[in-house]
Amino acid sequence: MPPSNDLKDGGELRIIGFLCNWCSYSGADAAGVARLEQPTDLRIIRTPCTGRIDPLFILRALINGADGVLVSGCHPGDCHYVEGNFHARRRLETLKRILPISGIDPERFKYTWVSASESGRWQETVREFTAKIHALGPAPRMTDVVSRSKDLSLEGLLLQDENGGA
Amino acid sequence: MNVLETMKKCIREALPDLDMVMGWEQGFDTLHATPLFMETAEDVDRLILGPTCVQSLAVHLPSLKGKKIGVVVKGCDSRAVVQLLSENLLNRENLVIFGFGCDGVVSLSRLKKKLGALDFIESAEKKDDRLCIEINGEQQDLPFDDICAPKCLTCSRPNAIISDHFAGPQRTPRIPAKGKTALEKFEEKSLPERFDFWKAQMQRCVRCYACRDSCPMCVCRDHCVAVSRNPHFVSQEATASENFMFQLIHVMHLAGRCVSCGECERACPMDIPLGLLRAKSTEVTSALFNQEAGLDQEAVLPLLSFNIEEETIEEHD
Amino acid sequence: MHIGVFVCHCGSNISGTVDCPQTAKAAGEFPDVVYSTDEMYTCSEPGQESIIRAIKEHNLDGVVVASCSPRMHEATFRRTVERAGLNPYMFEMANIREHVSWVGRDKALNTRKAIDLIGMAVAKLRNGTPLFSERFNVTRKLMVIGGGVAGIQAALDAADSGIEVVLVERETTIGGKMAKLDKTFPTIDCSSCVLGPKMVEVAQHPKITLYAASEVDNVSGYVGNFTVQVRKRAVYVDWDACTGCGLCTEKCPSRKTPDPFNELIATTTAINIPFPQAIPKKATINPDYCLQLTKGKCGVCAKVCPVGCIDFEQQDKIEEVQVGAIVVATGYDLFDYSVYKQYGAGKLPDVITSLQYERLLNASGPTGGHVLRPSDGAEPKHVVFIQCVGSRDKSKGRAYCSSFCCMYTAKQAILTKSHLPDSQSYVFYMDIRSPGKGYDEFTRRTQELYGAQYIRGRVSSIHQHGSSLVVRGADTLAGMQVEIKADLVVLAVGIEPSRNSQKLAATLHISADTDGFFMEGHPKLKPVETNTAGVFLAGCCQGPRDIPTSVSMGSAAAAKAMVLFSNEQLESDPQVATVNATRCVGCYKCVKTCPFGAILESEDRWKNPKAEVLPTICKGCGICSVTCPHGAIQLNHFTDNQLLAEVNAICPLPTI
Amino acid sequence: MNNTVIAYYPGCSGKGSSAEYDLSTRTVLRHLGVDALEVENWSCCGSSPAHAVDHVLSAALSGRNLARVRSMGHDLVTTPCPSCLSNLKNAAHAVRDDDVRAKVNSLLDEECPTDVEAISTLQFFLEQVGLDTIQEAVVNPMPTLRVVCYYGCLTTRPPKLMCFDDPENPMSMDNILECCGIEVIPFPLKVDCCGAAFGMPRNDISSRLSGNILNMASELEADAVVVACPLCQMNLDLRQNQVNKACGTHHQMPIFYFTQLMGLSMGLSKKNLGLSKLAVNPEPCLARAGVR
Repeated sequence: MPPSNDLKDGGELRIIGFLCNWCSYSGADAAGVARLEQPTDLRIIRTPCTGRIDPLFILRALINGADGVLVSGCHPGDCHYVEGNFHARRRLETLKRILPISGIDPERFKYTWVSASESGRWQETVREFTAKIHALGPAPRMTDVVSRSKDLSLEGLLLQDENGGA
Repeated sequence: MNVLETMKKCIREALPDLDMVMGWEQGFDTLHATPLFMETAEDVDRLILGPTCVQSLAVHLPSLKGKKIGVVVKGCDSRAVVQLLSENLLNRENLVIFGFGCDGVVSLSRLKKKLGALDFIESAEKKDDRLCIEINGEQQDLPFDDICAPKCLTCSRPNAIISDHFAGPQRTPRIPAKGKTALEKFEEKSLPERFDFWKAQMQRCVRCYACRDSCPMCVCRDHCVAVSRNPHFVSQEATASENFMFQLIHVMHLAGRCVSCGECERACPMDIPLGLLRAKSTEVTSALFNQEAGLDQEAVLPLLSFNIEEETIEEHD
Repeated sequence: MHIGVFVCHCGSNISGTVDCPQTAKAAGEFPDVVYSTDEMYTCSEPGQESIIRAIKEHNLDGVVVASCSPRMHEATFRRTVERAGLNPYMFEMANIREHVSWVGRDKALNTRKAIDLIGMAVAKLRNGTPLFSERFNVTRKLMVIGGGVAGIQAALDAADSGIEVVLVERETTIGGKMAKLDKTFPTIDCSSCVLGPKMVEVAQHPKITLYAASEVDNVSGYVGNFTVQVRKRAVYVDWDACTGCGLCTEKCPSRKTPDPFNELIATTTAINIPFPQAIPKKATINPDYCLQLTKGKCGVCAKVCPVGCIDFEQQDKIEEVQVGAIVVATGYDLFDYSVYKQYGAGKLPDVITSLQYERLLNASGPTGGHVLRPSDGAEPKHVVFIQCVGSRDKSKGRAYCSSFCCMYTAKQAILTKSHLPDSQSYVFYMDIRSPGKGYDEFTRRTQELYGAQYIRGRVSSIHQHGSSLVVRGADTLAGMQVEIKADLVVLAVGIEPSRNSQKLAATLHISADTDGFFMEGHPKLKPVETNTAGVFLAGCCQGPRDIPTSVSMGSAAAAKAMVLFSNEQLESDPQVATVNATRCVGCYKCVKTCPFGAILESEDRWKNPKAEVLPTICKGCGICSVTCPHGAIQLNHFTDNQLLAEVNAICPLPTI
Repeated sequence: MNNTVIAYYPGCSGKGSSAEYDLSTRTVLRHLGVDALEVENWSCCGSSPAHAVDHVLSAALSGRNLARVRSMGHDLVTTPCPSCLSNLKNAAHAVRDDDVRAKVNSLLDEECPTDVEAISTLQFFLEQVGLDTIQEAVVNPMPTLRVVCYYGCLTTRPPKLMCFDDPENPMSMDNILECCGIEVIPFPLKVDCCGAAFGMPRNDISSRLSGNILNMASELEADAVVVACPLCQMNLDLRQNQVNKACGTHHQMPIFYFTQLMGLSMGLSKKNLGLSKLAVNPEPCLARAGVR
């Protein structure tokens, strides 16, 4: 099998990128053409538009144990499909704000806008995001063992029930 | 004429033009109500209204699309109807809504925590702000606020907000008690504590889908990705991570649509506090889009629209 | 499935920092991969042949090429696998050059990343399905929006090749900005002598239909089959009957009507013909100044018109036109220079724009070609030209160079000297940009032969001092302040996209750059195409262009349309959304989000509501896909399952 | 406006060379119902010399004054002097940087606050008092008084720091004086430099620059020049004879602070507006305008 499973051993973390074809994917290409060096952790998935990116892809990646997810598309107003990133902005912002309730660190998910001409900005984005994920370290997994000794009911967690639970 | 009789009269009058009217009847004891599907005038006699009518009957409406249906709704149920209408999942012409003002409903799981097993119920009756219940041969008299559904404590819309017939008087909305909500208290915990909490809860989840099946806004029916597994967002394995994935899918599907009826949490046989996830989602979407689900038939779902300049979203650069 | 993986060395471009043989070996371990190899140049003739050979030898039904960006060679390899009998959509690329070898330095990590990217491509391919294009007919008719020199050229070239052309012009005459110019650089030949015959040709060409005083309201459809709604503005004159005799304009009592053709430095009559060579040469009433239309009494024009063509009741009319391709040539407008408070904020009468100056120089202009300044009609002696007003000025949000101002300023300095031999011109400039045939010689001539004084520096203020203007600026070469007493100041005002461009971009589904100019398909290889098939660009709407370049672009855009029309039928891109009707619950959430109106609220044969995609209109963005909670609408080639497979390939599903 | 209280920083010139600016500003503010509370125990802003020597020291000098404002419980301070304002704003801006703030605080007894804002009295009149209130207070309009407003270089610049009015064509003073019933002539040189900084070392330059302004004003047939800056005022007023000598002119052009004309239009006494402190006698000009 390919060595995907022991990524961590190489000092790398799992970072997934979802990029729109027209702006950010081209911008990442342009960064390559300009040989702008970047950390190697990121794996990019190409989509036609940020409007195609279902927040559930991001959740799936995070639940699967991705240490970071980076979404990038055209700047609002510059969408190749006119409105795709306007929809994406609402969806992704909603996801980003809901994430904390699940205990998943919202810092592990970033969405941004990088145009086809902004190769330097792409390099900067990848460097910054990778550095941030490394600072956060490997993401906790759902599969990690939970200490059974802790009382993990909601009441146990909140210690009291003045308002009658959730 | 009391509320129930007025309601029965309304339904009897409307029934000839309808295929069916949905309401509640007494279940196996006076503490449990069960949905009632009224097709004849005699069926109407069995109708009850009261604190045991917990189920939201709106959940059945989308699958009955095409029939002429009547439905009895509490305030919270009516919001689900409004939301379904706004999403083109119901035909208003085929729907007759019987509304009333709700005094709150009981929470069996809170009652259980107070009284233990609820096996032998002789009678249960709400008297003003107390619930009088005869259980295992003992008479109990409990403050209603201690055993009502949590949503009723902060209910701002006890009256059906949409109806063709409204029985009885309008109820006044509750003023939410001071103090932190469960969500606020939960959010004081650190991210790892929250994550561990859900991990433990999701290990308890049995993937019975009661939360989904009781949700009036869950309209995929047989096509739910959790069972069709196409698209393969989630596998059939009942592991903590897959269970959590399923719950988060549900949250995302409900974002901007959840009417906060609390049915998911009520239906959960494992008492998993799913309301926390819903409350957060509602908090987020109302803050972002200044819009609450289930109030306006003409509203466009916030996640189906956009503004070119989003005032509430900081530009991510 | 039988998948073949081809890892490209790209010379040393990839193999320099990626271990290609090891990558190919590891790729062989992925599920369904039956063949994997590495090649020196996969895109070369022998490289492509080896793919075809492998497909046949190993009975492959899917191919992954790990090489450069799919934006580079996806189309190339799709054709390759198609030649071997495979469906072109059973092909995926792993971008291990731009995204791996060129950006990472560590060979071991790069190799691992390359293997992962191949794993993702294999996973996506395993969830792919063959896709088939549809063929559809082409309406062989071209619409050109904008009748300036670029649009005129595009219309004439296309019409000469036998294509029907519809030319839509917002103003009441074609000719655009060029029709207002006096002379052109670098030959100082008369603008209207060059343009005039072309305008006449447009009017007389049997293949060209001209809609003047008209605008594009709405565009629907797709390449080969656009439906365009053209709004013909009310001009209150029946143009079919008007002979352009001009009698009405002589008698019209409302003589204080601002004259946009003369850049507002002169007035005209409420009913007017913009200039003698106008095409179409028809009278138009300005409803804001017409006494009949504003006060309800006058009607002199109607009384004098020999053919009775005045129609005060005329309304806007909307006509629908079917075309197969559109050339956008909407040109430019001048930047509103009044934000330069230090230049008088538009309040000093003798500070004028270069285009206004053209009208003063022009023999058919309001002064009959005598240079007379607006304030008192005196001949100026000292004329100051200021360049880059609203160009190359970030503080005013105009970072770009307007490209042709250096040249026309030089031309205007020469013309000033010819008109007023005693005059002295001063030109404040930042840099002299004259990269064109004969251009630099021209600006040298302006200085050496015509004695224009070029001062390198910006002007800090202009103020009125008696009857003259004091222009204060820096001479950065001499390192000192200069103050010039001028009689007339001409601002080389920068250009911006024509007003309403943004709305037109949205109507046409084309994008605009940060400055509002329409985006070309590729800055080098597709300068007149857009990313919307069948929509082409010409002239200043794409960026500042001088006349020869605008004309070239007009011809180029026409040629692109001819290429399109040379096909009897076109093939649609099958990467579009499709609805699984059995799963659709008919909530139409997808319909609400489609920016192109490509999804219909339809019904199945049992009258159940179902969404239906029009594949030729769908542009394949996938916004709809996300709205459907149970995935009943999917974007071909980017399905949920394909994208999820990619996610799962990098981060496998947890197993506990 | 009733009982508005504002922290007020007079600056050193306000206590010396421009005492009439300070006096007239307070008089007019009080008349309009604004209590200008002088910053307790304020110190010099550092003016032009300090920042030429050491930026941190300069920030600390003004930082101390901001701290004084904060200790009075205010988060807004107004000063009539553009140079003081520039320093206060500079300091408020500089201490937003953590490093600079640490250095500044190490020089101060009390911590420099980051939430105190400084605005000019001109801006205060325009934005917080408002033209309507000013207009209501006018009892003595002077329609025959023709003035030009001269803003100088500091009032609106640097624009990103001052964030007030148009840097090239400010209109705030024009608008206020028009409200007071005075004829304001558009003045092309309103943001030119008067040469104050060269007043000592290169008298010839400042005389030429100030001369330009006076020449233009008299060519436009202005009766007076109105200013909002003590340095501009001094250069044009106190040095008018010097300028006349250097340029061979004979100007007798009164140079008012805008607050003095506001006060006159509101019928306030000349004494409380410090009119007698002006070097060029304003009386003939005022008499022509019908002010007694």
